[in-house]
Amino acid sequence: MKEEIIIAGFGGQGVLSMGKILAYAALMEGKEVSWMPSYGPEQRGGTANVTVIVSDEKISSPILSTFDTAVILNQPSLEKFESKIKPGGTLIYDGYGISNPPTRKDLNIYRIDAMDAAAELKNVKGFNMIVLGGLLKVRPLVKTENILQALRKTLPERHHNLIPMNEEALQKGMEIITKE
Amino acid sequence: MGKIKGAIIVDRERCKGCNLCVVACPLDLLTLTPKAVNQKGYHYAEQNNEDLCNGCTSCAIVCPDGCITVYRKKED
Amino acid sequence: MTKEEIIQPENLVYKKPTLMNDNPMHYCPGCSHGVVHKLVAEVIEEMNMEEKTIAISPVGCAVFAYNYLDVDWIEAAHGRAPALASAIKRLWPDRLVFTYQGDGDLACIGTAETIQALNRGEHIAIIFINNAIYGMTGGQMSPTTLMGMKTATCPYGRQADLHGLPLRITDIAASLDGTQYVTRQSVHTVAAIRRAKKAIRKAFENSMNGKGSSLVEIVSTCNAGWKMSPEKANQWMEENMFKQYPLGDLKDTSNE
Amino acid sequence: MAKEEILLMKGNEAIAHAAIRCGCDGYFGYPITPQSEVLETLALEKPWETTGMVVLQAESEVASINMIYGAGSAGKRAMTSSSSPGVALMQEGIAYMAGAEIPGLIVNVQRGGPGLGTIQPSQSDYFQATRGGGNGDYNVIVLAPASVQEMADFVDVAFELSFKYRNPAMILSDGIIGQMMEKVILPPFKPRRTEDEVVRECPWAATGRRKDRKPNIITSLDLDSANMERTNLHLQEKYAEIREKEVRYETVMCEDAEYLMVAFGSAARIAQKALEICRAEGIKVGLLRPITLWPFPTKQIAEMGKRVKGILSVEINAGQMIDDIRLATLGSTPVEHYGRMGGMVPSPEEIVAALKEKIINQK
Repeated sequence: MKEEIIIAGFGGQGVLSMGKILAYAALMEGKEVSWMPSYGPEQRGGTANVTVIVSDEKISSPILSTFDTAVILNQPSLEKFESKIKPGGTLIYDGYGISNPPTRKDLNIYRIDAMDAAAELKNVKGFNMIVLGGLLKVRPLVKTENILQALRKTLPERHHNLIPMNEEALQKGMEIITKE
Repeated sequence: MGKIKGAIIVDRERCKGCNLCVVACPLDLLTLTPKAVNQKGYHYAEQNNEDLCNGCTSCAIVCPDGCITVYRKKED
Repeated sequence: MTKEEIIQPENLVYKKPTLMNDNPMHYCPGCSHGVVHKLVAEVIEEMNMEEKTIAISPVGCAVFAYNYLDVDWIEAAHGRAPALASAIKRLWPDRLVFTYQGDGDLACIGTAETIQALNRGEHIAIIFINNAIYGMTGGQMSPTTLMGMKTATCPYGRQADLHGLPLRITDIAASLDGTQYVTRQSVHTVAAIRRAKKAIRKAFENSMNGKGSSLVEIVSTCNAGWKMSPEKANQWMEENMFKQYPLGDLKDTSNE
Repeated sequence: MAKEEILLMKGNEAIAHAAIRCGCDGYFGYPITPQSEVLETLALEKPWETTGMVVLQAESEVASINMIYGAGSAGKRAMTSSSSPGVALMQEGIAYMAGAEIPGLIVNVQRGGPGLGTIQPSQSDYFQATRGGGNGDYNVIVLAPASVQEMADFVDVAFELSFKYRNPAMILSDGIIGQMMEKVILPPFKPRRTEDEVVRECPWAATGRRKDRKPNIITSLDLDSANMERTNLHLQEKYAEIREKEVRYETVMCEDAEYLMVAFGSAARIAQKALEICRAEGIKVGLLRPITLWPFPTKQIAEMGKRVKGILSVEINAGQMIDDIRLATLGSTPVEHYGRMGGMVPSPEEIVAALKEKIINQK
């Protein structure tokens, strides 16, 4: 298998770390992975995206122009990446702040109202884990337990108490994602 | 108490004739050679009176090229 | 008592230090560099650091210092000696590491490296020969050139509006928290030379005792660049240089 | 850390971890995007508490390279890293190191230029890296990693070559390899050399003059032109030996190739994807990836030039390596270039299109 994914949104939404946790979990399952961020001068705000490739075989280019799956978290990113999803591919978007929803008919389109759910859970920082839960529900690339394992590996020890909250967020995402 | 006598050796070939030792000698015992020059063409320093030197080392200390060696002995 | 009787090994009271070899120095007659070279060599010998010294030479007249003192030397790029010294001392903490730099090298092109190394409190000593002129390139204006002083690039004399003002970088060094010992000396008289030697010794000892950075400025002559005899140059230095660059310790916290 | 642990990290982080593990004595650097993670990772890892490696944030790239020059002159394994504008500042120091025959490692995580340019990836420092970069007739050994694993592996390779030949070595990377995360297995720990080992292995170094030898003098200066020419002849002999012995490259599907792409570093990764697309279409394309950019795999490319119908040089620049390919092939086959500039990165599809337009569909 090989899955080429773009995750795109505003800086500060946890786009890069979501991709990293996904990549780390895949790595622990023995997969080849690459994680290629857009990087810019902004520490917060601005747009951020990351290309994550998960594959059984060695990965050639970490830079892609088309994707199997796109996770879109704001309007500019939808405009930028909708056309770059391969026919038959997957588009997941958060409805919050999307004024012009996707229009392509040749994709599997899912909506996840993660921003609302995060507010509801009183866990704004769990936003990206909700999205990741949704992604894994429709594209089961790695086991949930390995995501938690990856969190343990990547989070500093002092933040390990946040893992149950993240697990809850993952579950929430799996529950609320809906096909359009 | 015995009198202190000094003596110096000037490395003529290293000497560049800068005259600083001449100025530094408290007893005015040094001069640059009026005519003779070393292989580099410098008028080198020499003592004009060997008997009066007390080996104070002033000339050697100020010499930038380290050309002067000083000896000192107390007269018995 | 004959001269031959006096000139006996047991009567030896002064000779040039062993570390200073017999290579003829390229410095002009009467140049202050030679005296400071001797002092540096004497101090290294007195501290028994001959085998543990790593010296950094600059670009400028002292570029060839490595030809005259028999220790290990590294010839730095122009102005960068304190950067080299910083790295070397951190990697060889038990070595005596010092730089030997002129005013063009230290106070102009290498100002950043000088200030930063001193303020990091690197355990190094910097010997700074300030003769207010670029000697090796033929007598051009340097940052420390005095007001009104004529050089090849300010032939009508240094003027504030045209050339800016003389830089007292040693005063800046004294204001830095990283420095322990900052002093300004000269080598134009026997007494001054003795004091300068003590200063160099203190700077070197500080560096070996982990006591931050030390800067020893030697206000010097460049009689060729100044177009004077060595003797006249010393006199001119006393009358003019010492006004702008007064001698003495600017800072000494090495005993605190 | 367990042996052979598979980790996920950025290329820049891998450089830092590899440095700690391969007996590096000192790192001296200055922040610049997109390589700042090297110094940040070292600061976080605190190797001075474990291996004794010195880590210093210098006041500038100029100071950094001169710290490397000093450290290398004193026999120590020292490195710096920067990105294009910073490496431009370092050229004076690198020339001094080459002239005085001082080992040391410079990592360039390239970004687009000229001038301050952009912080996005580029390979436009190829000429600067492979032609010397500073003043005088000299060369720097240049390794071009194409993966995070190679970022880690080449640190030791570069140090070894650098000390073997007493010549500065460079890892020429870019913002892609520096910023991307991939799996990596860090090299095994190698202790820093002891004082005795340094003195024995670097008898030329300024480490303090022992009584049994003459002073060691490290300099690139000699006002006697005859001597200076001798020094240069010696350097050229050394460079000839390096050209003879140290060429490294990798080939992908070159055996039956009718067309060849030549690409290094990140561009080679993208070109490999282009190769996969071409092969799926039945186009027989091969890829030759120079791993050492200097010495350049001239002979190997000359050989390939005689067998293929055309060569596309894929570079993230305006066309620099293409000169070396043309010098290697001497007109035996058409050689064209495709690249993007200013921080733009070519996509695999663009490369396929360029290959067809510039090489395959040419009569």
